[in-house]
Amino acid sequence: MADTVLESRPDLNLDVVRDEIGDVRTEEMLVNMGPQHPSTHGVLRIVLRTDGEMVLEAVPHIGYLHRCAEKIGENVAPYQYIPYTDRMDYLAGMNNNLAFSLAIEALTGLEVPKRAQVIRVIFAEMNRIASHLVSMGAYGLDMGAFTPFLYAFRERERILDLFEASCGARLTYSYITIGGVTDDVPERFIDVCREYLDYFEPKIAEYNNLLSFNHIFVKRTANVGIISAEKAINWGLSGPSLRGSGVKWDLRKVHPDCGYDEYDFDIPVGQGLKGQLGDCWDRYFVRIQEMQQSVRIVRQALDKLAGTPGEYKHKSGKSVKLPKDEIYYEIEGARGQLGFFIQGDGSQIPYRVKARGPSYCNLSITNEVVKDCLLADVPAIIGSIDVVMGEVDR
Amino acid sequence: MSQATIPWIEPVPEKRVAMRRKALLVLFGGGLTALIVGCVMLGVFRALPDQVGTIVFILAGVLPILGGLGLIPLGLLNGSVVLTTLGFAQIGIGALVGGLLKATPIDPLVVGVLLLVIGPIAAGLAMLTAAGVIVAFKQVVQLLLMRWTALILFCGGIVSIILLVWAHAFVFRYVAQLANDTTLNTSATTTFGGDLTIAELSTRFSGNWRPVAFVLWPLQFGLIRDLIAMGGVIGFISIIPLYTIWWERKVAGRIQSRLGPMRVGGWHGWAQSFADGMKLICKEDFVPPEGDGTLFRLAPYLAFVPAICAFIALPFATTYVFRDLDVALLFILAMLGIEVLGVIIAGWASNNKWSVYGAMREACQMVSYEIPMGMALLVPVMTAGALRLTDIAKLQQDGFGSWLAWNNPFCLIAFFCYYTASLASCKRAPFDLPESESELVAGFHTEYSGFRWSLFFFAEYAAMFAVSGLAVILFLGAWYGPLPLSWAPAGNDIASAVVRGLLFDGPILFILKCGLLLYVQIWIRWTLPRIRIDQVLYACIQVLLPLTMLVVLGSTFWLLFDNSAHPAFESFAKVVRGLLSLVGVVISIAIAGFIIFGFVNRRRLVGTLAIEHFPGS
Amino acid sequence: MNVNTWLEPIVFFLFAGVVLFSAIGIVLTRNIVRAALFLLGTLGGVAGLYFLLMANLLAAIQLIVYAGGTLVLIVFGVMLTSKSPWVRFAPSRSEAAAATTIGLVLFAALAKIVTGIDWTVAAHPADQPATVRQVGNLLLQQYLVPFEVASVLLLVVMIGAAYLARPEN
Amino acid sequence: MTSIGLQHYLLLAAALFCLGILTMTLKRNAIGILIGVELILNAANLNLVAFTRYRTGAIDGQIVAVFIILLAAAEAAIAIAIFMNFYNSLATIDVDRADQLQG
Repeated sequence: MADTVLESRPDLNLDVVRDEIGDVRTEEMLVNMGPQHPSTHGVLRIVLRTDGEMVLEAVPHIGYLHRCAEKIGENVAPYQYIPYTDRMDYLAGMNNNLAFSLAIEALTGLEVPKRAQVIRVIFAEMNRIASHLVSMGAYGLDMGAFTPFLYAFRERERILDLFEASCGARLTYSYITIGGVTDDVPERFIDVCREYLDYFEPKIAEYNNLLSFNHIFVKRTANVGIISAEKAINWGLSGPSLRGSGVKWDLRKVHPDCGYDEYDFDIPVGQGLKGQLGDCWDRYFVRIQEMQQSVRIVRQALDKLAGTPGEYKHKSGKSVKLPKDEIYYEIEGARGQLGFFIQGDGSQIPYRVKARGPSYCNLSITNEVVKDCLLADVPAIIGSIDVVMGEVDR
Repeated sequence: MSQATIPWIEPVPEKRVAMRRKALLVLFGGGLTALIVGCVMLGVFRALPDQVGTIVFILAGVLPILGGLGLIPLGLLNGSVVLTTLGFAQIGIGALVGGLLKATPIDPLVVGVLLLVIGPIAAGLAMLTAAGVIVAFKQVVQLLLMRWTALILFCGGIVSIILLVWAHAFVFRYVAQLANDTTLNTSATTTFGGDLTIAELSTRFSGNWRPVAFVLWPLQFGLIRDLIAMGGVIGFISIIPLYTIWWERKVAGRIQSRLGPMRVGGWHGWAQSFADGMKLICKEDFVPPEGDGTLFRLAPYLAFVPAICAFIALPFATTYVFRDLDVALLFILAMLGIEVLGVIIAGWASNNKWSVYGAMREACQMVSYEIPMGMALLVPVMTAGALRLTDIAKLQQDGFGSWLAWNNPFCLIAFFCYYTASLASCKRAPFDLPESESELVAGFHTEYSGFRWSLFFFAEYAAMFAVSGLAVILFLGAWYGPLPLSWAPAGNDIASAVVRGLLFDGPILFILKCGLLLYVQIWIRWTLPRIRIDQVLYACIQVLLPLTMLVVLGSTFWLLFDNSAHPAFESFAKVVRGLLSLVGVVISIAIAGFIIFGFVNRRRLVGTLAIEHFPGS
Repeated sequence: MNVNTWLEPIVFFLFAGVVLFSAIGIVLTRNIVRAALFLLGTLGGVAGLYFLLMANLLAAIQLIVYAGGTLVLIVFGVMLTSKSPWVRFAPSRSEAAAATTIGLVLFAALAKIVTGIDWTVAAHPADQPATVRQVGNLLLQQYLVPFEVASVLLLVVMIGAAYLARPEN
Repeated sequence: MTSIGLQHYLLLAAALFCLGILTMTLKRNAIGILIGVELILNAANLNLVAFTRYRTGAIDGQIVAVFIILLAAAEAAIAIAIFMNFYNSLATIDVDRADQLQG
């Protein structure tokens, strides 16, 4: 076993044998978890310093999926940049599109038609459901339960069918775009979508029976990886990971864009139902409850869509000129606060594009939480934080 | 399913046609030659019955030596290593066979007939059949692809295996009877036989049936009977994993609203496991360069061999047991315990940190589950008052109520304790920590590939069957049906034998019961998440161990009262047994009802097949 | 000639070969994990010999306690106490030579003694395997005191081992 | 072929015993020494059982062998606990370093 020496942290290398007479209890070992590991959700590499099954320290190493997404943004027009945003959080492409579009619209003062706003809400929330489904399924997989994963994908499949009918793509949509959406929803969309929601809503109870309240699952996740509210705020967590710690903070309520203030929904927060507040189970369960709330929002939005005829897109969205100004705009994505900082220089092409990915910020707390827990808890904690490496590395 | 997607019946390339023709030629020619050789030798043996010993000695002993002596100088002259080695090998074989023929009591006549007549004829027939299959290849494939073919093949295979077992049991009994028949045997009788000659045997048969004596003669040796039985056991154990893996994939598919294997072989992908086996054999055989190569290569066998050895002592029915050891239970437990060592060594020799984790977890897990498992098994052993598995089984032949699980409340609890511990013993979910793929990549078999990897799975599924078999024998009425054996038709005719074999007594019932327990194992695996190592230790040592201790204690007191034969306790025990049997009936009906309900409503339940959501379905 | 009479020597020499081969392997190998694995061979071979000696229960106990329990413990101990898998402690040449000489002399002396005695005098060979019931009866009647002492010993060992291996704080 | 008698077993046990002694002297790894002890115990057991089978015909020897197996298990548990302690304080289980243990 070759010793692993971290150039940045030479003090971490305790793999060498301490031969002097001393109080050596057991030996510490450095283990590479990833970048190719079944439960690091992509190409995340975590260097674990372990003592037997105990994890003493975990240092995430990122950058295996870096694609210069921000630099590209400084070379193309905003409208051309939309497809690149899809590839950041590839499980919630609609939300990424929405964040970038809203940022550009806020910078240029573009007015979005009413109908487009409703469509945006529908698709953002449907994508939130799809993203949380993957998160839930993969979390079950991390815990060794394979079956919920396939159930989750079965449900997600039909959401993707709806998306495909609307924009022709199943993963990289580029549907929500600057000034509105690329196309109107297809015929019978409202009926099919309602049908789907009627099908989907009872399934949530089934997931709860199968996974959420499963005794073994609760034993594995409750009281594990506790993040207190204070710590969560200090480390800049957002999204379900923050709300799992009991902080009632949701940008859809705090500064409602797209007309979120017109919808009636709750913000589920962790309550410490099965263990201490802010444990993995709370974070997991917040996602389950958020799916329920998203269903509520989509129902209302579908009603509203039927009564909102008109344009789905602002005509000048394709050729906006960015003013000599800068803006930082963030929305509540599926994984947390997804923000874009854009600086214009008067031309069509931004001078600077910078994204704030929620996964990146949420991941930073890993070491803090993983410290002093068991090896088997590492997938539990990383899965509950729910990172997407495409967004971390950008 | 469209047949065009099956690669077997797509147009065959020219090269393969040529190969097929060549194979056909070789098989057909070889078969015919072998047949002719066999017939000629038969004639020779018939003509020269007295000199047979000499002929065999010359053919099998002297000829190879002469050939070898000729080959060696030829090889040396030509500088050919192969020829020289072949020469030496021939001398060795000749000397060995010749020496054996001279030194051992084996009748050269029988060896001669077996080697030179029956062997060639059988080989010739087999080769001709193979040639016929190749000629009729397309038709055979079509047959295999038919809807119910696989099921018929599978069931037919099972039936024919059982028939074979039946036949061999009959023949063995007959031979044993002959060996002990003093009218035949002029010398002293022994339990092991081995004293009958062909002449003595053939007096039993008339006319054209005389040659049967040649076939029966070797069977009088215990060793040869054992070898045949061992072949059967090994064959059966190889079939179990293949079909359990396929079954597990089908069940998993249904649970997960998929279809599971559908392609290979036609009906519901019944040949998937064979195809996987082919694939695994063709894979790269990787040995970690920094690991301990020898131990790495050895470890799969260390896991596989004990798992098979467990079947030496595992009875399938009263007479269907390879070795009816009086310590069978301990022996099987010991074999399951040694299997662990293979896993530990595998993890250790891989030189991979994840594998070492897997190995350590297995060691931890083993020391924690073995004790409650043994303690739980003590309860039926105490209740039965025997350690020999066939004796324990015999106590349960009076129908459902006499099964040991309902004998007293402690037995029922012990059954559940044992089943939990046996899940841990087979490394099945939720106790699959040594190979937990989400934490340890694949644990102890991370570095394994190909055939060695598949050996671990063979071992795992064989062990699954072994622990289920133990549970069935010790708790669930062994190979007896729910109806009392005394109700069974007693006649010796085939019809009553079949009824007895299917409903009252016999390996079919045993295999079915084991299959049910295997199904529950599969069911649990695809439903539950995995527990953590500290929780495994907690569950085994702090929950199961005290529980089984209490159960053993309680069972001791129960037996104490039971043996005292106090009338009040006897009636109390009767009531308790009745209630427990009722519980058993309810559980059985519930499981059966659950399965039937699931099957009938399979299109409406949670696991509705995803394929039906597809557009156009 | 009875099959059993020529089968028994074959089986004996088979098992004896396994036992000796793995015991020699233990002496020669410098890899402690391999030594533990060779020990499995020795223990298994001895268990086979027990079967041959009609001591079925003892053979099963040997397999379950020794091969299944103690050996796993030893392998576990090896894993916990060696820093890398291939720790080698090589004895010096002179040590090896001295030890081998002593071993050979000892074996020669023992062999001389063993072969010099006619063991068939006054022997009462057993021809039936000892049943579990016999062993159990003997254990719980004639050997009850040692049996109970052994169980107390096991308890003491359990507590002692837990105490010894426990971390100090 | 010769029939197997007591002598064969005694010779085998003697060989096993000598190999156990050799193992104990040649290994400096504490666990290696433990393995040597197990070999010696096995040799003793083999003798006991062989005598039982070929001389006395009773099964007392087997009972003693059972006790020896039990003691061997206990001994292994204690020995490994001691080695763990030893290892914890010295970071090695080379027995030649044991003279550094004090108090």
